[in-house]
Amino acid sequence: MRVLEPWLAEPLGELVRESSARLALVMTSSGQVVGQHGFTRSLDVMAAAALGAGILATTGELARLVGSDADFGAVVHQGAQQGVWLAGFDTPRGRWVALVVFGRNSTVGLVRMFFQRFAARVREVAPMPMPDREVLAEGFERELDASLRALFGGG
Amino acid sequence: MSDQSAPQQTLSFLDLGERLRQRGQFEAALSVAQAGAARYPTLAAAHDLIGRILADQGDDEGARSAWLATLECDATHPGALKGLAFLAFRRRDFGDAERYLEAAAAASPRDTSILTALDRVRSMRPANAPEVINIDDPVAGLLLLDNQGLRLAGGLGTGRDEQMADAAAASAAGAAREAERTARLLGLGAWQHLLIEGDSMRTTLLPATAQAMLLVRRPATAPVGRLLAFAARAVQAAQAWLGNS
Amino acid sequence: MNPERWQRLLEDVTAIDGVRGAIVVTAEDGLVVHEAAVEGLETGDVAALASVVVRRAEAIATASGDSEVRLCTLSAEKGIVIAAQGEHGLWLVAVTEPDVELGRLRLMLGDLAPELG
Amino acid sequence: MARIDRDRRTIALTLLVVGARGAGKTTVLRTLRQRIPTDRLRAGSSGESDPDPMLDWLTMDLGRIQGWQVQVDLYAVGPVSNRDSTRRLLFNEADGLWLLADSQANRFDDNAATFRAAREQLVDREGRQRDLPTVYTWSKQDLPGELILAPDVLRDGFAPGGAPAFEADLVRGTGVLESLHALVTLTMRRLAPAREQPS
Repeated sequence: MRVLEPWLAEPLGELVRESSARLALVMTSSGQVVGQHGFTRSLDVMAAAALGAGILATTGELARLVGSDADFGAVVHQGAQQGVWLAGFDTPRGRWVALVVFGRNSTVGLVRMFFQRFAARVREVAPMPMPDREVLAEGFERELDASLRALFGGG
Repeated sequence: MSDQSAPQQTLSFLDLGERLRQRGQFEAALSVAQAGAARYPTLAAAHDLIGRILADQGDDEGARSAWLATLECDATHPGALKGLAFLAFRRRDFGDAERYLEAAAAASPRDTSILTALDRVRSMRPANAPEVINIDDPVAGLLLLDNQGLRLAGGLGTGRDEQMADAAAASAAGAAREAERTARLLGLGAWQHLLIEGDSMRTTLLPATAQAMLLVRRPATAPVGRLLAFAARAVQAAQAWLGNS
Repeated sequence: MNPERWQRLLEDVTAIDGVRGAIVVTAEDGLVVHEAAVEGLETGDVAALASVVVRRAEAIATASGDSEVRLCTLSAEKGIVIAAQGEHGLWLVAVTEPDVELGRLRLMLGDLAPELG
Repeated sequence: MARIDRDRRTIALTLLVVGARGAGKTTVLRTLRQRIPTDRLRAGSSGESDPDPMLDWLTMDLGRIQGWQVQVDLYAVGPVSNRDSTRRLLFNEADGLWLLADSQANRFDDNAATFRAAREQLVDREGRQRDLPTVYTWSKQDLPGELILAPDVLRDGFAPGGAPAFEADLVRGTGVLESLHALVTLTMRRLAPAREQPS
């Protein structure tokens, strides 16, 4: 399991353990990966994150088109050997997306249950994000100005 | 069943042996049956015939060996189960007799003679005489296992071998984990037992100690309340067994 | 599939003293199909967990060489979860207080569950 | 919200170029493609052969600012309604708005409708109006005076609040780089302490 921030390890570990997940991926709604379990290639992680975020955005649109007030909550694909659970959830860092791949030893119901617990736990333990106002320090505009001039060929 | 593996025309020795037994010509019957069993060592009916002849001769030990050999060929052979029950009855071990008859009833649920015998055996046992609990007996239908799903003692009962007992132990450990988690997450406190009921068998799984659990398997003819009461006593026996081993 | 009939069936079960709720679940995916009288019970959790217990119980029966599981009862300090097999992979699940009339409930579930399909 | 990866120290901004059909969005992006070195640029289009494609985009690498690798994703979005789902996603992600008005007097209403539609889409999940850094560019200011509205009039009509506005001759490229420069600066100011911003 790999996590971008240490506080995510405990809830993600519990989700994976309790739902018997084969693979798990947690990402922001724009597709940035914040934690994963079971993937061995970073390329697969990135592809899954991009596809997952895209699928959820698309189904959200579909929900809107068919007149659902809220989005569908979760997208489930149940195959013969494994299933995929994909759902968004709100966190102090904005809306995140979880993708869980599970085998025959688990069920949609079990994944759904532990996903809900995971989402609640994340809301509980996620530290508030550093305010964006603190990303850049004073005086950044001189560097930005020079950068833009160089980019636009203005020296 | 291995009986089916022998060609029909070769089984005439069974009829001959049985006729000789019924006429009281036990020595002749035995030599015919033993010759047949030597030729077809996996033929359950041959061993069963030997068991009946030896029982008629009063050789209970020999009959018991023959019927156990029968069960090795066919784990649910009703004749052998009934024979073993008869031997147990004769030595006034009503608990054992009941157990074999329960297994026979599970194998042949339409055989009313078995159910009648079962009632008789149950009526013979004094009300206050509890069934003997032997954790080490592989045919007692008591399986003691640890939290990792490894068999510690016992087995699944008559007609189930060690491999099946090991497989059941492995499954039982997983079931115990789910039972514990389910009770905990639904706010039901500690789990006490899991009762699994099918058409022919009833099985209960219950924690024995923090590290071990017990699986008790009985034919569906065993009343549920009695199975659970027996299982509760078996847990105490298992705790003692774990303390001594 | 007849939700009205299921509702009547579940109401028969919840009419027994000590039954906190009854649901119809799919053992395959552990989801609630129908539910009745579920005070203080997260039915989604009950379905998810009960279906896994049933599957584990079936694994024991299979390993033991026994026929399929008809009834599965998990007894705990503060309550009982009991599941009876219906048709088409559906299970009738009841959650009860510990002092429920279990004998009556077992018989009722055994009778009603086959009507699920 | 800008996509900020604090571990990799990268910032990615999403800026939208919004304008009525024919206002010059594609020309703006074409100008930028011509002026920006190819190794700092990636670009694409939903319809390369379409003179006014529904979705045009380019990604610019701004280099390092205070140790942060900054990237700008610039999307040209038109008023076409059958791309609503894509538009909605883009508006959710947007950090800054570049409103391009066709200066021709007879296009005033089209401009107004396009800008109004854009603002309607700028709402957060709770339905509140989002306040995004915005710049205006008055395109086609090179056309004969009797056909176009003067910058003052356009400012009064569209940007009475005093947002930065630039006159542009898209054919020659004047006003384009200035507009983008201003929008990137405004957007990045939101990532710095408030006192950084001049009044």
